[in-house]
Amino acid sequence: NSTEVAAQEDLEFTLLAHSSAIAFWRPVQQGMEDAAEQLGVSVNFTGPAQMDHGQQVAMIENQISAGVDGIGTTITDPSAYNNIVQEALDEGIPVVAFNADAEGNPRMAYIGQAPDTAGAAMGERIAELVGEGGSIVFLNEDPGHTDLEARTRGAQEVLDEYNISYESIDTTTDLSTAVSTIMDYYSGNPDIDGWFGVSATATEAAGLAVEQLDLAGEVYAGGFDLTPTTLEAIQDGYAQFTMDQHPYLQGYYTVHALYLYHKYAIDPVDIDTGGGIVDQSNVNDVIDLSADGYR
Amino acid sequence: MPENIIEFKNITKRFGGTTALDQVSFTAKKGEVTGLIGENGAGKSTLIKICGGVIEPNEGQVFYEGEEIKIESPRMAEKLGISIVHQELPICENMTVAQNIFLGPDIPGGKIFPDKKFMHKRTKELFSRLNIEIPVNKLVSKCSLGQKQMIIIAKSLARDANFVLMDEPTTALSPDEIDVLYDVLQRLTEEGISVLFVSHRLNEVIKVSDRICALKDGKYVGDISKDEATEDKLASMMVGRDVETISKKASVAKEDKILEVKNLNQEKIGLKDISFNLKKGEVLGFAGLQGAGRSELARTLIGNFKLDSGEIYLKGEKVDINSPKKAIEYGIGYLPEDRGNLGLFKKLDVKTNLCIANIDNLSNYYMVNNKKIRETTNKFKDQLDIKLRSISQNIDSLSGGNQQKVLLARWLSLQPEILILDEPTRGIDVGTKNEIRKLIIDLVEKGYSIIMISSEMTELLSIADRILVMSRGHITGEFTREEATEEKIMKAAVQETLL
Amino acid sequence: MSDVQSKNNLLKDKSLQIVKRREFGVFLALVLISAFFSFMSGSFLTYRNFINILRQTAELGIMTVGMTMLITSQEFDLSVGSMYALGPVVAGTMVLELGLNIWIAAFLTILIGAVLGMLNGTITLKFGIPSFITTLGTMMLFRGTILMISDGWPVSGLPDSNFYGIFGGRFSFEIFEGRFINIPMQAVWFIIVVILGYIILQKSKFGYKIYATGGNREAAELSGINTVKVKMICFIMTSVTAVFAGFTSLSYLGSVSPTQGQGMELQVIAASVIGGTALFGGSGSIVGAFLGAAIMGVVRNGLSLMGTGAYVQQALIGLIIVSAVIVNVQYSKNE
Amino acid sequence: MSDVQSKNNLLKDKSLQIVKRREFGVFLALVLISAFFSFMSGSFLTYRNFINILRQTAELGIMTVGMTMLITSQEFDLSVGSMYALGPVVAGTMVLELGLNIWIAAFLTILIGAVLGMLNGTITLKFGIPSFITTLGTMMLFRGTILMISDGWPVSGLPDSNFYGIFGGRFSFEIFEGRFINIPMQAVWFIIVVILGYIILQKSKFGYKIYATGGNREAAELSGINTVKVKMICFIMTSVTAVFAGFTSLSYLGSVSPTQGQGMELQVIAASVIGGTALFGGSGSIVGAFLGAAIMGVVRNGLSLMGTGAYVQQALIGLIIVSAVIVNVQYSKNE
Ligand SMILES: Nc1ncnc2c1ncn2[C@@H]1O[C@H](COP(=O)(O)OP(=O)(O)OP(=O)(O)O)[C@@H](O)[C@H]1O
Ligand SMILES: Nc1ncnc2c1ncn2[C@@H]1O[C@H](COP(=O)(O)OP(=O)(O)OP(=O)(O)O)[C@@H](O)[C@H]1O
Ligand SMILES: [Mg+2]
Ligand SMILES: [Mg+2]
Repeated sequence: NSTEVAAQEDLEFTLLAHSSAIAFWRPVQQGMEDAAEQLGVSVNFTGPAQMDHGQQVAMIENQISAGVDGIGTTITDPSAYNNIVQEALDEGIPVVAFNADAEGNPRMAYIGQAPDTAGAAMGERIAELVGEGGSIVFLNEDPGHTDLEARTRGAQEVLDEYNISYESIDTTTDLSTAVSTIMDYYSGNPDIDGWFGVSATATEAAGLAVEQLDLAGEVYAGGFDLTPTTLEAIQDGYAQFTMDQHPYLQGYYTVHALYLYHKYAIDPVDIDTGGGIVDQSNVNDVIDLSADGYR
Repeated sequence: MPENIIEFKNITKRFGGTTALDQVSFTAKKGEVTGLIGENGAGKSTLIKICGGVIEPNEGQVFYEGEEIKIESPRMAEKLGISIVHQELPICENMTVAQNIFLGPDIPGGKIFPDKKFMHKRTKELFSRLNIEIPVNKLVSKCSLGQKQMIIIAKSLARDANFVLMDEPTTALSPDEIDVLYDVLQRLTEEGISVLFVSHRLNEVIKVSDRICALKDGKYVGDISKDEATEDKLASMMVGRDVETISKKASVAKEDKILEVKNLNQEKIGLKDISFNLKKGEVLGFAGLQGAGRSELARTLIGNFKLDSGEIYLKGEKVDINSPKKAIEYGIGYLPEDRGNLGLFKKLDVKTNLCIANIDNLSNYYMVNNKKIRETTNKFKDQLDIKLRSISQNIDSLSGGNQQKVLLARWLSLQPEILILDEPTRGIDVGTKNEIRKLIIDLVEKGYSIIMISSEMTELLSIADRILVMSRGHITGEFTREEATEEKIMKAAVQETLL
Repeated sequence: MSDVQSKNNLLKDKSLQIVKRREFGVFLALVLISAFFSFMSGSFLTYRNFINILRQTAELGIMTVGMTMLITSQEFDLSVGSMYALGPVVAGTMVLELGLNIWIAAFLTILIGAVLGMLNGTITLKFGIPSFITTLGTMMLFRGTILMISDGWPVSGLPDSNFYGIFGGRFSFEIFEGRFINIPMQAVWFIIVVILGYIILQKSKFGYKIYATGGNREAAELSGINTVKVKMICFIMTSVTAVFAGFTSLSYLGSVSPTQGQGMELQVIAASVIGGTALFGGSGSIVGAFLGAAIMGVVRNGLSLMGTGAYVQQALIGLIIVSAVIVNVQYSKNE
Repeated sequence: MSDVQSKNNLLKDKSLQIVKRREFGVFLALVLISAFFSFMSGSFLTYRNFINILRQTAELGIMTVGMTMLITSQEFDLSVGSMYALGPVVAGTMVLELGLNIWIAAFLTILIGAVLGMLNGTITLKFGIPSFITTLGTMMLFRGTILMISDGWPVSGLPDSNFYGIFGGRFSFEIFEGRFINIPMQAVWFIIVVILGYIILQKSKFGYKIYATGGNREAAELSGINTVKVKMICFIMTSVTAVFAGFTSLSYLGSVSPTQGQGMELQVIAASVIGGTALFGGSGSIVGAFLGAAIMGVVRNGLSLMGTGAYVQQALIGLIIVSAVIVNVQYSKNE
């Protein structure tokens, strides 16, 4: 591998995220920008506004022809990104996956959380809350989104062990519709023990629905990702927990990995950023940091 | 061989509450021209549509060439050799003239591709036979109404039909074109082709038909042979009583010029150096062949088309009329000739169609006053004898002539000081034509001034105080009523530009 | 006889008239769908759920009123989903960043909404480009702009104000001693907007001009109607209703995300068309729009009550919408 | 003189004709946009990027061809985005679950696509409901169905077959010794579909009937054209092109997700309208559709080459699309 040590100042990386127009990516971008500033490289953040593999692959293709020095991308499909990543590598452009990964993809490393383990962790937490034999519903804002499906499946496996019954409903990505959907579901299923989002908007809606229905303490809510609405809900006791995957690190380490590859020919290595849970006990520590875009 | 090309036996057709045809038994003979007359709404178009497979009768039998048959679709009619000129002139404006001529289930050419050369050649042949000068490549949306009518007539002749039905084919044609049509009909009958001909111009009907049948209120009245027919007889057959014709009226025009147009030019549509004036209380007629530019002149006057140069004075004051809205504010109203495209709101009911231009006056502040709307509508319904079931009926379900009356009423209700009427009696029956003439006389007596564009020479001669003749965008003649004759007008109308 | 009889006849006539109204087909479809859901879920036919549906339909419904007028004038607006997010994001940002009072911020934002509606109208009418494209463009432009303004982050944590109560709270009144009725303000505003829309489109002279413009633009011009002005006002009304719908959502949820309302444009147009508005202009009714929005709301509500799984839900919504329109059209045909 | 001169004149005439074609305005817009991007990014004006754009536009472009014919016949299809996912999901599932050969599976799926297009057509034409609603409904119905079929999971890991090479691979040929040219098959199929579409719509008898049906349905019907059949075939062609576009995507990516193509319907319609198709039927051109799709593709490609952030990108896409259409319309007006 004959990477030159020189001219790091000119290094330019691009990070691509699926459905890039949502709030989730703000800490990722923050971490990415902080790293870029520290290292003196330039980075772009882009991606299709809504998940679309064809379009994201095309964007990677364009980055290759634009000749960037490194690519970070989310990989949200088992095989759609295999060829294009290989193409980049063949051109000598390092590729690191962040946030979402697929087995068998030739990318050099994955920096992020494993969705099924994160799902399993959430399952454990749910089981703790509702206890053996309860019934809950998963809130999926984007049915067919691999990561969300994987989280759901991870959690379901755990719930099966505890004999907790579950269903999964479509809340849509619209917050207001999502809240209404949950409220309606509750009207039809008043015996439910809790509802849990598998991504940001659905989780926000979970807390808001508890608030609107005035069910704090009767029905549990929780889910994924740190957004102000969710954190406030945890603070106020409408929601119990949210799974943290440290998105800041996903941006930060990805830039570092690409940089170190160029500077010292260090091949990128996998980094697990997952595992954190935010609940009543630590919500006050993170809420301001989240508002500033670090958590 | 059967003697009748088509025979109706006790045909009844109802539309909701309206009985359009009531136990009609009717025949058209082979190789003859059968004339069909009747008041507006009598059921003529309905009868034709049944022959064309557009609508199916509720009761009764149809025999075609002696055999009982149900004509289920226009496709089937086409296969049977029936070819129709519909009253509403259905045409694809987005396509060229030649494409429209050959529009149908079987476009000439191979299995996949059309034969454009053949189509152009045939169209040119047809046009020269009909004396039409329209480029075959022209988009129909750029053609004038008269041209559209000629195209549709040409289209009906383009296929080898046994039976040609024409529903008011002459309403937008000028005398010389009608003469050509006479010749064509003559030739068709010589070739053994049968023709059904509908018109409200009774002299025309007598001239072309071998036999004339009449409908009244959906019932068959009877028939009369060419030799027996006179205009009066026909009129009383269809109206059920004698019809008086309004003779010439005395001029009430004053000397003050209410409208004066100086050196008006409009390059794009070819109006050149037009100057004329209109006096208060005058009926000013405009004659000319189709495509002479009369409609375009009218639409330029009311600001619908922008003029390139020239001045317009109203009561001596120079005005800048840049939109029809402005024209209405200045007291100028325009009844367009193209009913379907420029007049009707086909999704709206009769009363809204009638009152829309006058809606500001029929409202209290911002709210529409339904009572006033109903009163106005009912007033004109009686005055113009508009045949309808309810004033809330959709305008689309009225017969063509009755639609025209509603549009006319739209402008009469507004009472503009200057009223421009473009072919106002298009498709209107004899009885009502007289009513309209009376109305016009009434209006000018009250001091209104009227510009009347008409292709019906007799109408102009009987009612206009002064007649201007246009040819190719120029004014080529001016006659007072006393001087005017058909010959003089025709001569000016075909005159090539002087300069 | 006669006095009673004629009164009876009159009554008969009146009720017959209602059955003959063109909105009756939509109403019938709504009744059939509701019957289906009452049968499937015991909680459907309750007062509480009825109020829920009204509230949940409010945002879509308010936007449908504006859109119905616009479509009737023969134009489209695909940017309503973005406007629906833009309103509260801009107003919220004004409050948080500039320290404005929410009432003032909301007022200014309504003005901005009107100006953006005018922008849609001006591009469409001045340059003569199809409004489908204009508003597809501004849909993306507005969405990108609010993402930039908000940095992709939800706007929340606004200081308290009676504003939120008035547009998103509940309106309580006592019917008996101690017994209160709670009506969500969103539902109240929905009804108010529907009534206003009804008056404008179906009773005012401006409404007549909308129908004429959409039915046959050239004939309308020749009848002295300034069709550019009519369409422009319809564009503005559509934008303003979308911004207003956004305010009720902000008031109810206390938060607004910049991605809110994506894909809503199709639902709004659908509600309008289900309610009998002709996609190509010239005919539309606000009562129909109301019923169309209600159908959309009832379907979602009913399926959620039944706890339909995520995958099946989409399929069923599609199926039911098509069936509703078939019922409507078949009914109207038989008339 | 004369022979040379007349030839010159002929040439002049020919080139004038091209400038006067109505598609020239769209072409001009495309050129302006491309000039802008060449200026902004050095990598834009390269052979490699040109090929990339063709490939990246292929799926949208193929669907635009079908849609253009359908819109010209005065109908819409909002279900194309779902059909685009349905094709490969169904074919892939047949391969994985039933062990069918991909060629057979693809053939069967094309048939299914045709049947579903016929379903869209039948509901629309038989019941007389607006195709906007029919296909909004089937859009959701189809999407829900594929989610059920695939259980929300992407379909991938299909056994090797030459199928994927033919529809999504690269076509290489030697121009000099040792120098190869690689053309992505998606681009090749795109061109083939455009040519076929051009022949059907603008050269064939059937094309005449499409224009007539969309221009004035009543007139077409009275002329003896079976407008129901014409529209039905257009519905089928639209569905089939969508399924086919899905196959090229599957072949290129080796995988298909059941959410693929959401929101694509608006883009497809937009490409068609940018290319000059009248939204209300009766006028449309395949060359225009090709250029319209190319504009959409170039804008996306150029912005992504420039590394524009996600938020700004949306806003700019909107802005550029509107500008493109303004250029086109202004140019046509001056003609
Ligand atoms: N689609 C329809 N729905 C309801 N009524 C209709 C419809 N078509 C025609 N009618 C009614 O049937 C009657 C006969 O109409 P028709 O068009 O045949 O008259 P016509 O003799 O051709 O009159 P005109 O001379 O005015 O053209 C009229 O009263 C008309 O209102
Ligand atoms: N929109 C248009 N664009 C270009 N040319 C047009 C347009 N409309 C009409 N013309 C042309 O203008 C000429 C004048 O037509 P106009 O309708 O004024 O004639 P007219 O004297 O009223 O005769 P008639 O109405 O009986 O055909 C015609 O040759 C017509 O082809
Ligand atoms: Mg008639
Ligand atoms: Mg004329």
